[in-house]
This record gives sequence, C-alpha cells and structure tokens, in this order.
Amino acid sequence: MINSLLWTPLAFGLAGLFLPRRLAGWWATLGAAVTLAIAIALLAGFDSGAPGLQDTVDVSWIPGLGVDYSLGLDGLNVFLVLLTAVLWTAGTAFAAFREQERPQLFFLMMLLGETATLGAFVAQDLLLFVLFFDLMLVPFYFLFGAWGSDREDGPTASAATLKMIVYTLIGSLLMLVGAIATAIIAADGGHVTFSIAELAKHPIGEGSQRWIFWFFAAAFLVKMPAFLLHGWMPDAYRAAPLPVLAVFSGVLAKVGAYGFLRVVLPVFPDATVEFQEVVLAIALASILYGSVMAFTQTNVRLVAGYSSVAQLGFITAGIFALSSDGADGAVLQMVNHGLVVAPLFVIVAILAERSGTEDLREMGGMAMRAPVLAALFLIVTLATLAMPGSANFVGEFYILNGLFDSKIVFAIVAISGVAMSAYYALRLYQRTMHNRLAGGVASREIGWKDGVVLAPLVLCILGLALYPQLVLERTDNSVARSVAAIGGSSGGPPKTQARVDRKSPLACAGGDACSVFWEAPPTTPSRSGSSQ
Amino acid sequence: MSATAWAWLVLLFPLLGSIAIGLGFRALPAKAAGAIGTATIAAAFLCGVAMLVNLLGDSPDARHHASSLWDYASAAGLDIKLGIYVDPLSTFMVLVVTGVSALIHLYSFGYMQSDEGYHRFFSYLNFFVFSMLLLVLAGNFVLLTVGWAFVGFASYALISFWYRRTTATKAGMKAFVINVIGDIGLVLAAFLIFRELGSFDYGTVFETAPKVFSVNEWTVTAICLLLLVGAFAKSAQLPLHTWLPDAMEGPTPVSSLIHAATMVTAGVYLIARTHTLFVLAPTAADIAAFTGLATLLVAGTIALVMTDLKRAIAYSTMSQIGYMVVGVSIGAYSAGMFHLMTHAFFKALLFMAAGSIIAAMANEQNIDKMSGFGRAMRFTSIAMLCGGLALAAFPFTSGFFSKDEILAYATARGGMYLIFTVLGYVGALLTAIYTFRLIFRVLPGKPCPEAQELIDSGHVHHAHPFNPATGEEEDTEVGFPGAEHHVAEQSAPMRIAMAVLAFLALFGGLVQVPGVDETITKFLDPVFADSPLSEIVPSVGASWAGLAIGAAISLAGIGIAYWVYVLRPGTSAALIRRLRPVHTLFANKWYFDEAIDLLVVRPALAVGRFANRTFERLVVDGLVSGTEDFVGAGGRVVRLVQNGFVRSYALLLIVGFAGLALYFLLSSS
Amino acid sequence: MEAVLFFAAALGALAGAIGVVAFRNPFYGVLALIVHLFSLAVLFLLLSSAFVAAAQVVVYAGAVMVLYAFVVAYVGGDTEPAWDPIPGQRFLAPLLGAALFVELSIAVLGSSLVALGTDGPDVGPGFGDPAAIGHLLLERFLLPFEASSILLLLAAVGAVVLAGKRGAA
Amino acid sequence: MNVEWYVVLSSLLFAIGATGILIRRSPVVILLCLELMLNAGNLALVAFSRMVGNQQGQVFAIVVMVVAACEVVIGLGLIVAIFRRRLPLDVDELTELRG
Repeated sequence: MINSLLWTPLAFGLAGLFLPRRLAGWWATLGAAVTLAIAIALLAGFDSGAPGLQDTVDVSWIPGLGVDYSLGLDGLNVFLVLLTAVLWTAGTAFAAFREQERPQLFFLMMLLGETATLGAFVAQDLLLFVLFFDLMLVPFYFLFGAWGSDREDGPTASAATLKMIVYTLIGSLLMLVGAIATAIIAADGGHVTFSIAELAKHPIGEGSQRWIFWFFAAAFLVKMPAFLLHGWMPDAYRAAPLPVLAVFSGVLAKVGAYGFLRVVLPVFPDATVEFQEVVLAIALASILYGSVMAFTQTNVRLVAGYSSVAQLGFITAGIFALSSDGADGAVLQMVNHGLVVAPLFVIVAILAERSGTEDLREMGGMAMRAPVLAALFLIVTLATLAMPGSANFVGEFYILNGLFDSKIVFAIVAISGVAMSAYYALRLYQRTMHNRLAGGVASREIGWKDGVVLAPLVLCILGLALYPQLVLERTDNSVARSVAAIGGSSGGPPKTQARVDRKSPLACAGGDACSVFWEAPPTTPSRSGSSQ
Repeated sequence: MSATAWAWLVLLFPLLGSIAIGLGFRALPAKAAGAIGTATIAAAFLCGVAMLVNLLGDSPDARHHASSLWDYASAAGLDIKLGIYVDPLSTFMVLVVTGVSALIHLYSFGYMQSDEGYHRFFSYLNFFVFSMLLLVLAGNFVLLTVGWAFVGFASYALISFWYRRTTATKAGMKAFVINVIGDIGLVLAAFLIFRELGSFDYGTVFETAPKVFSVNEWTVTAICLLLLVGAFAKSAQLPLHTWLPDAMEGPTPVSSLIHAATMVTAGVYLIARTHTLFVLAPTAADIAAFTGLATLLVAGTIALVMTDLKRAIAYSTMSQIGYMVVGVSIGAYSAGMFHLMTHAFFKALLFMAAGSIIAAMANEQNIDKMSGFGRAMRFTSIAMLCGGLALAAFPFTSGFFSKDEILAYATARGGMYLIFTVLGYVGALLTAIYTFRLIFRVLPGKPCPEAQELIDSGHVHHAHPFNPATGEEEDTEVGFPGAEHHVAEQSAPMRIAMAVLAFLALFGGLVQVPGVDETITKFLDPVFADSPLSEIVPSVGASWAGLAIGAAISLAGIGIAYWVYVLRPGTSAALIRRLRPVHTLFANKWYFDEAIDLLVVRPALAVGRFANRTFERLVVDGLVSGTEDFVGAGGRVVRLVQNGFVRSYALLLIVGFAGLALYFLLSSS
Repeated sequence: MEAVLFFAAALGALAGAIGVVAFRNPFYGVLALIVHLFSLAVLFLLLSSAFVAAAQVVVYAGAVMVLYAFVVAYVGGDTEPAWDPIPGQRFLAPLLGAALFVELSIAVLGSSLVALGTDGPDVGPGFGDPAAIGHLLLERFLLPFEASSILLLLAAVGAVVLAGKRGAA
Repeated sequence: MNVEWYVVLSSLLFAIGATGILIRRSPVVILLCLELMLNAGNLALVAFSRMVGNQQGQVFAIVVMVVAACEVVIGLGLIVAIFRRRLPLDVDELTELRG
C-alpha cells in the first residue's frame, strides 16, 4: 500500500511521456488523484491508538552499508502525506488547466517531485530520508529554472534557481555527512545501521551530537527557510511558476520542520536540549522578521513568501518547545499552513492574471465583480492570520501553550507575531480586493476551472477549522513519543505543573458534570479577605 | 427541551441565516435576504426566551448548565470542547443581544434597501450576531476567544463594508488590528489560567481559582490584567479606544448594533463573567475601574466638541461603557449589566435616529450643517429625543435608573470608591450637556436646505455621492450611497424598530427600580453570589437619594445645554475662543491617535523599511550568499555603518570597547 | 627619591602624551613623543626593567622616532585645520577617553589583585637585566621571538613594497 | 612607589592616546597616538611584571615593541605611498571606503 502510494506518481509521470501534449496534464492530475485516494485509504486505515509505525515496508537495500528500504506511517507523517497528496492534486489540476510548454516533461517533473516528497515523509531510514530529501531538489530545479519567469529588474529564473540550489545543496550535503557520521559513530565499529528507530534507541555521545545537530539543522532551516537562511527565497519565489510554487511552499517547507521531529529530536536528544534556546531564537527571529517583511512587501508573492517564513518560525518554535502540546500544534500547523499557503498562491496567480501585475500598489478593488473569489480569498486570509476559530489558531494555540509552559518569554515575544500576521494578511486582502478599482485591473469572477481547484482546498480549511481534533488525536501519540525521547535523555526542560492536577476529579469531565460547580460557594479565608 | 438545547438553537439560527444568505446571494431576491436575516434573529430571540423560561424553572442555585457537542481540540493534556455554558448571565446577554439585534435587523431591512451589497450586509450582520452569541455562550476560554475574534472580524467586515472608500478600509484595518491585540491578551490569559489551573472550562476554573490563588497573587493579577487587555480593546477603553470613532465609517445600523449596543459591551460581560478572578485580584479590578473612569471622563469631554454626529455618539458610547466597566469592576455587577441593557436600548435608538437624519442629509454627518429637523422629521426627532433623554438620565427613563445604580453602589462601598461617585456625577453632567448639545443643534431652529427640501416636497435630499470624511467623490459601484435614501418617516420597518426601542429606552428602567422590583438583580444574583462584593447593597434610601442627585444633575446639564445652544446661540463660540487650548485638546481627541502613531506605527514601519531596504539587501543577501561574492557581500555589510571616516569607525570601536568594559565591570561587581 | 623620580617621569610622560595630541604641527608631535618615550624609559628603570628601558631608548626614541622625523620632513608638516567634518566627534572623543580612563582605573584598582597597593616583592639585582631577558627570549620564548623576527622581516618587505617607487603600489 | 600609580598612569596615557586617535586627522599624528597607546600598554605590562616579580611581562613588552615597530614601518610606508600619489594627508579626505 505504502509502496504504491510512493511510486504511483512517478509511474504516471513516466507513462505521461508517451501521451500527446493535450492529455499530459489530465493524465498527471489523474495520477495525483489516484495518489490522493491511496493516501485517504491509508488515513482511513490508520489506527491512532497503535504504538509505533504502521503500514511498514522494510527491505534490506544495501546490506554492506546497512541501508534499508524502510518506509512507515505514524502520527507524525500521516497527515503530511495526505497534505502532499491533496496539494499536488490541486496544483497539478491548476497547471493542467493552463497551457504549459513541453507539458509531458513539466508534469513528469511535478510527479517526480511528489514521489520524492512523499518519500521524504515516509522514509524510516536515515540515508533513505536524505536521499529523498535531495531528490526533491532535482525536479524543482528544472521546474523553477526552465518554466520560471525571468525578471526584468532582477536575476533570471536560472540565476534565482541556482541560488536556491546552492543554498539547499549546502544544507543537504552537510546533512549527508551528518547522517553518515551518526551511523558510523553509533555503530562504534560494529554493524552499521541507518534505521532511525535504531539510532534513536542508542543516541551517540553528546560531543558528536553537538556538531551533527547543526549539520541537520542547517539543511532543515534552509529548506523552511528560517531567518538569515532565507536569502534564496525572494528571488526563487519570484521566478517560480505559480502552480509549482503552491506545492513547493505548501509542502516542501514542511519537510524541514518534519525532519526536526522525525530525525533530530529522537536521534540527537542531548544536543536538542542544549541548543533549544538557540533554535528558538532563530524561530523567533523568523517570526518577527518574516512578519515585518511581509507587511512591507509590495510583491504579492513575497507577502505570501515572507508570511511562510513567519509561519515556519511558529512551527519550529512549537517543535522546540519540547513539549507534546507544542509539537502537536506544530504538526497541526504544518498541515494548516500547507492548506492555506497553496490556495493563497493559486489566488495570487488568479489575481495576477486579472491585473497583469504582481505589484500590490497597482491592484485594488477586485471584489466588486468577483464575490465568490473575494469570499474564498477572505477565508484563506483569515486562516492565514490564524483567526481564532480556524484550525491555524488551534495550531498556534497549542504551539504557544507549549512554549508558554517551557519558555514563557519566547512565547510572549512570539505572540506579537500574531498581531503582525493580522496586519499583513489583511493588508494583502484589502490592497487587492478592496479600495478603488485600480487602472488596468479587471474585476472578474473566477471561472469554474479555478473554482474546482480552490473550493476543495477552502473546504478543507473550513472542515479542519470545525474539527481540528481529526489531526490532533492521530498525531498526539507519536508526537508524545518523539518528545519523550528528549525527556528521557537528560531530564529535558522542566515543565511547569499546573497547581491543580489536570486529571484530578475536580477537572470537568465534560457534559453536565460541570454543572455541580456552583453549588455552595466555598468561603475560604482568602475570599473574605479580598472584599476591600 | 433543556436550556442548553435552546442555547444551541440560539446559536444555530443566526449561523444558518448567515450561510443561507451568503450562499444564496445570486438566487435570493433582496427582500428575501433581509427577511431571512431578520427572521432568524427573531427566532434566536424566541429561543432565548425559551432558554430563560427553562432556566427559571430551575431552583436559583441550579441555574447553570454546561453542554458540549464534540472534542474541538483535545490532546496532550489540553481539553478543549465545543462547549457552551448557560447561566443567568449568559441568558441575560443572549436576550439583550438577540432582542436588540432583531430590531436593528428590522431597521436595516428598510435602511439598507437600496444598497448594492444588501445580501452581503445581512450575511455579515447575521454572522455577527452568531459570533456575539458564541462569545456570550462559550463554555471555556478558548471558545470565548473564538467568539471574541469572530465579532472582531464581523466588525471589521462591516466597518469596511463600503470597501471602495479608503477611509473605511483603513478604519476596518485599525479596528481589526486593535482587536487582535485584545485577542492576544485573552489568549495569554488563557495560557496562564491553564498553566495554573489546568483547565480552560469556566466551571473548573471558577471553582478551583479561589482554592489555588491567594488574594493579589501576581499570577491572578496578571491573568486579570491580560483579560483586561482583551476587554479594553473590545470595549474601546483607554488607550485602546481609537478604533471606535473611526469605526463609524460603517453603515449606521452597524454602528448601532455592533459599536453601540452589543459588541463593544463584550468587555463588560467578560469582566462580569470572570468576576471570580477579579475578586482575587483587587488591584487589577481597581485598575479596570479607574481606566473606566478615565475613559468616561475623557470620552465625555471629546463628545462635547465633536462636530460629526456619529462620532459624537461614538464617544458617548465609550463614555457609557466606562460606567459599565466601573460598575462591574467595583462589584456593582448587576448594576453594570443593567446599564449595559438600557444603554443597548437608548444608544441603538440614538444611532437609528442619527442614521435617519444622515440619510436625509444625503450622507452628510456634520452637525454644523444640520438644523431644523424637528419640523422636517417628526418621528425621527421624537425617537432621538427619547434616546437623548434616556442617555442624559432624565428622571424615570431607563438610563436614569441604571447609571445611578452604579454610582449608588460606589457610594455604598465607600472609602476610595467615593471618587467614582463624585466623578461619575461629573460624567453624568457632561453626558447631559453633550447629548442635548446634539439634540439642540440638530432638531430646533431654522431648517437647513436638506430639511427644507423634505418639508417642501417630502423628498429626501440627493447629493452627489461623496465621502463625508475626506470629501472625495464616492465610487457608487459598491452601493453607497444607494440610489435611494431611507428615512424613518417613509419606511415602516425602520419606524417599528425605532418605536419599540423608544418605548424600551423610556420605560425599560422600570424593571429595576430600587426598593420596588429589582428584577435584574434578583435574576443575576445566583451568578454573583460567590463574590463577597455582591453582599454590599446600597440601602433603598441611599439609592433614592442618589437618584435625586442624578435627576438634579441631569436637569442641570440639559439646562446648560439649552442655555448655551438655544437661548444664547453665540455662547459656545465664545467659550471656544476663551478656552482655546482646552478645545484644541478635546477636538483632537486628546491626541491619542497621534501618540499611538508616534509610539507604535512609525517605529514599526521604520523597522520594516530598514529590514526591507538595508537589512535584507546587506545582511541576508550579503552575509549568507557566501558562494559567489563573499568578499563583496562582507564589504556591503560593513557599509551599514560606513561613512568613510576612519575616525568614526575608531569611535565605534572605542564605544564598543568602553561598553564591553562597562559590562564586565557591572557584571563582576 | 624614588617618589620624586616617579612623579617627574610621570609628569614628563603625561606632558609628552598631551603634547602629541595637542600640537597642530606633526613635527612638534614627534618631538613630544620623544619626551614621552624618554620619560617612560625612566619609569621602566624605576620598575627595575633595565633591558626594556634600554630597548625603549634605543629602538623607540632612537630608531623609530628618527623614522618618524624623516617621514614628517618628507611629507611636510602641514598643520591640520581646526574644523571637524564629522559632527559630534570632537565632543564625543574626549568624553569617551575620560570614560575609558575611569573604567580602566576602576577595573584595575577595583579588582582585588593581592599585590596591588604594594611595591611588589623584593627582586635581586639581576632582575630585568639583559642577561635575564636574553635567557628568557632565547630559551623559553624562542618561538615568539622567532615569530616576531619574521614579522619584522615581513614589515620591512611590506614597507618597501608600499613606499617603493612604482607606478601603482 | 606603589604599583597602583603606574597602572593608573598607564590607563590615563591609554585614554589620552585613544582620544588623540579620535580627534586628530593627520595620519602621522594618529600613528603617534597609537604609539602612545601601545606604550601605555607596555607600561602596564612592565608594572605588573614588577609586581609579581616575574620577567615574562618584560618579554611581552619587548614583543609589543617589535609589533609597534612593524606597525610604524607599515604605517609610514602607507603615508609615503599616499603622499606619492598626491592624495591629501587627511584621514577624513580618504573616504574611498564610503558605503
């Protein structure tokens, strides 16, 4: 099952090479949809109570090096897999509705990207993970470089892509070195294995953890991108074709955050504790810097791009709160952010088509003749700014609550990012949809084609807003295990305990059991003393 | 059916209405949208009544029920359910909200008739009512935050309803951002509550809090202060009030519903709801009370000089909410809630009347250009007079009883709280003056051209569409100002709504006459029974003495206004000349906007600009792209402080050195 | 006697230093520095560091200062204009200087170095004489000694390259 | 004499040198002021060396002298080079590095 999930996209992509141009897009969309169906089936069969991995495949691949072809699902990745499938279906469909050059190749690259991303999510072997992580780069290199748009006032698409590749490749290579070093140090002359579970059982020495941690962190932080490592982002985002950018920003950035949860926390627990505050500081800087940049940008893509920097900052902060509520929130927020940013880029594409520009200053007033577009955009905007009631809010709530328990100052600073996100997200909406109709802007309703792409995504956002528990209850177990690895090693950060035991009989079990509380108000000395 | 089931229905109806109108915007005819909107709110009101009846069936001590639909977000020890909490307080709020909303929907049905965005308007308005009900019915702090943010969003959407106006979109943004600051306060408070008490549920929190916290412990004080941030942002208390006057950019029914009657009083509800915590943090409660007091005085003075009709009423709203905040903070819970209710009646009514007049003026809001509407629009004038009398606490109107009840409590509590009595009466005098300033300038006198047009031809004035704030020409595509304006005189739904409210404004106070019935106190008593402050009850005699003083002050204020604006029309100009600096201060709204601009907005923008122009280019691009031009990039980094003068670099070096030395000196000692 | 010598030398050193900073004409500045260096040499002698004092006089006051004098003579001793193109520099600089002085003094005096406030231990007559320093330099500190000699060589080459008569250096 | 005096004198000289660097504009004088600072350092080194009765501080001072000599040589070489190119001998005029 998991094998078919992984290789279906690639198979469809390769088969698509032999199809006529007209059919390539639809064929690819079909492939993505089939993958989505498999992913849904996997989710349906997912047992949230079971410990450990499910749907595993474990085949010895390169026995001499101890590399296994080992895949598996658990609470950490099951929703990310689903997110990947959903966004790729939407992105591929969106691209299929539009004319592409050399469509067979384009869609092959798209689907190769899906296979690589899914591989990175389900891989349970460190080297396999690194392999898929690097493989992701290949299709996007071509997609950005060959199908991207050159800028008149900036670098060409290939230059921007090169920059991105250099950044991410440096990170990836460091990670490769780190992975090999980890396995060899852990083997200690014995049998070398790259299995993440095995490595987590016997963490390597603290001194080695300390430097290998940063090798991995470099790769993941570049991918996100985090503050100071986001230099590739503005150029690459401006060059990328929008349907590709939707999946890229929606999913690939999450691989970095996921890597922290899957690899770094369990395998390098001591270093994680040691560098918790450093990474938190980076996350915080990402939040603040991304937000500030997002509300000064005039290019719509970059508003979305920098808002992603800020959001990924939140996710990183959640992971490095090193508490299960923070990490729960981080996983939920990864899904949320993917679901939000992808439609955002689709909308950006639609807006750009109607106004002929991507400059906020030259847009405006588009809501008038496009109420459906305006409504969809509004929902996406509200989810982006994590309005309470959206699943994004629940995600941030969990993240910040986890952070609040362990690092209160970080939480308070981070939460100011929430206020800024309100401003930049609404600004994006207002500047495009409201105010005077700008010259050269056509206020036109979206067609059914774009609607078919957008509406399901927005429905996903709404559905998740009503029932975020869907994600939370399935991730909670695995996340708790990932985080427990930290607690088990060197004590972990002290977690403040509520003064009331959360499981005490006092706690409201729910329903009408609560209604007994008001009877006979207890008169404690403290209360009578407070009257004046 | 149980009370909670009715409560779920209360929530369901407006939501359904909103969704139905929103989805059916192409299919539904305009009238149907308005009818659905009004009907669903009316249905919600009826369900609210059923809730009340159900609740009254319980014994007073058992009048509280929690109910939840499903686990909303429960993991990792957090337990957040989609749960509501029904008790007399939330029932009271539900009735006020749905009742007033139903009337305002009815009013809008007529008022907004020619607006292009009719469907959108009702969809938003229904959504607002849903959010407000969610806020008052929420059973835990998370859901409270959700409702809190939803009303903030609805307020944003309706303020910038005429989104082609840049002033409206700006005002909407301002309201939203300030409200988000409030949300953050609430969220942080929730975190702190959870950290200390291990739960978000009202039931658990309020039961365990007195056992866990000692009085004035910093945690509970911090919780209360954070709650206050939320409450102040929503209820437009100093210094988070600047959004409210700007919010008058929205259509007048919106100002009436959201920015007068319901949403802005949410802060008062919040303080009343969490009074258990405030009892444990008397310092925070005092801070709240003094902020309320400051707001009521500052807003009152600004209302004295505003020339924009709606803004003047908006400042009056702030001022009245100040009374409520004072009330619920010092312990006069039911008095505060009572004032909330009467205020909802008379302020909604005042806005409706103002809306009618503004429509007759073809969107002009400047009272300098208005006069003589008393003859031109008799019904509107009477309604305005009723609202004005209640606001000015004219004897035996609703505002008379409610305002004085708060002050009577302050007197009874004594000590420091006498300040509230004294300054509260000062505020009451201001209230009476500014209220009747508006009335005397708009209603009597020689009819202005627009009023004359109405008298002569029975025809509402039409002007070229323009934005009253900036004077720029209006883009009529979004609907405003629609082809037709609707004044109460010509629209039955508007008249009905206003008549009902006028009746309530005049006589609504009779449900709570000291020593006679005191219905509201009796109803809300079980909620506040656990607070020692609720044991302080002003005696009937003291209450009536207070009422007498209040009556005298109210009459004096009206008299002053009459003298200044009717008998001696030149007096106000002379006063302005005489008190130029004071007038400038008031007319510029005590420079709050400027201060916030200077302290918050400009620095933030400067940081953004710096990040954009300098930091991004130099540090991010330079420092990190070590691949192709590391040296050049490094040079550019240094360029940040490069003026080329070697000696300034040396200076910086020495500054750094001296600073470092200082640091070591300080850290070693 | 020792105290008199110290204060005389200290005054000389201070005067020389202030002269360097204050004289408009660089040539006077060089002369002032020579005074300063001689005074320092006296101080070194007082601290029983004969070799350092000698080196100070020979190397510094002798060779280096001659080099200075030559260069000043070569480039011309223009007095510099009084106005300062960098705003604030003239006010900030003395202030920072004073701050530095105060901080350093506090740092040194405030630190609880045991021997501060004493004259130091009694040392034999051989302390600081050329023989002792020579032993240290050529035995224990041979590597730094060689390194500094290479540094000197490099500096010499560098100076030739920089000041050498080429079109573009 | 107490060692204190030497140390305080040294820091005073150091501060004077630093001030000179900040306010003087002729590169020659700036070099002179650098000498002042280096010598202040030397004085402190020698004073401490006397204080602990250990000659290593003096060796250090000699190394400092060597470094100072190198610095002088390079600095003066630069000045000569600047002069050769007919550039003004004023550090404020030499603002090629302006960003």
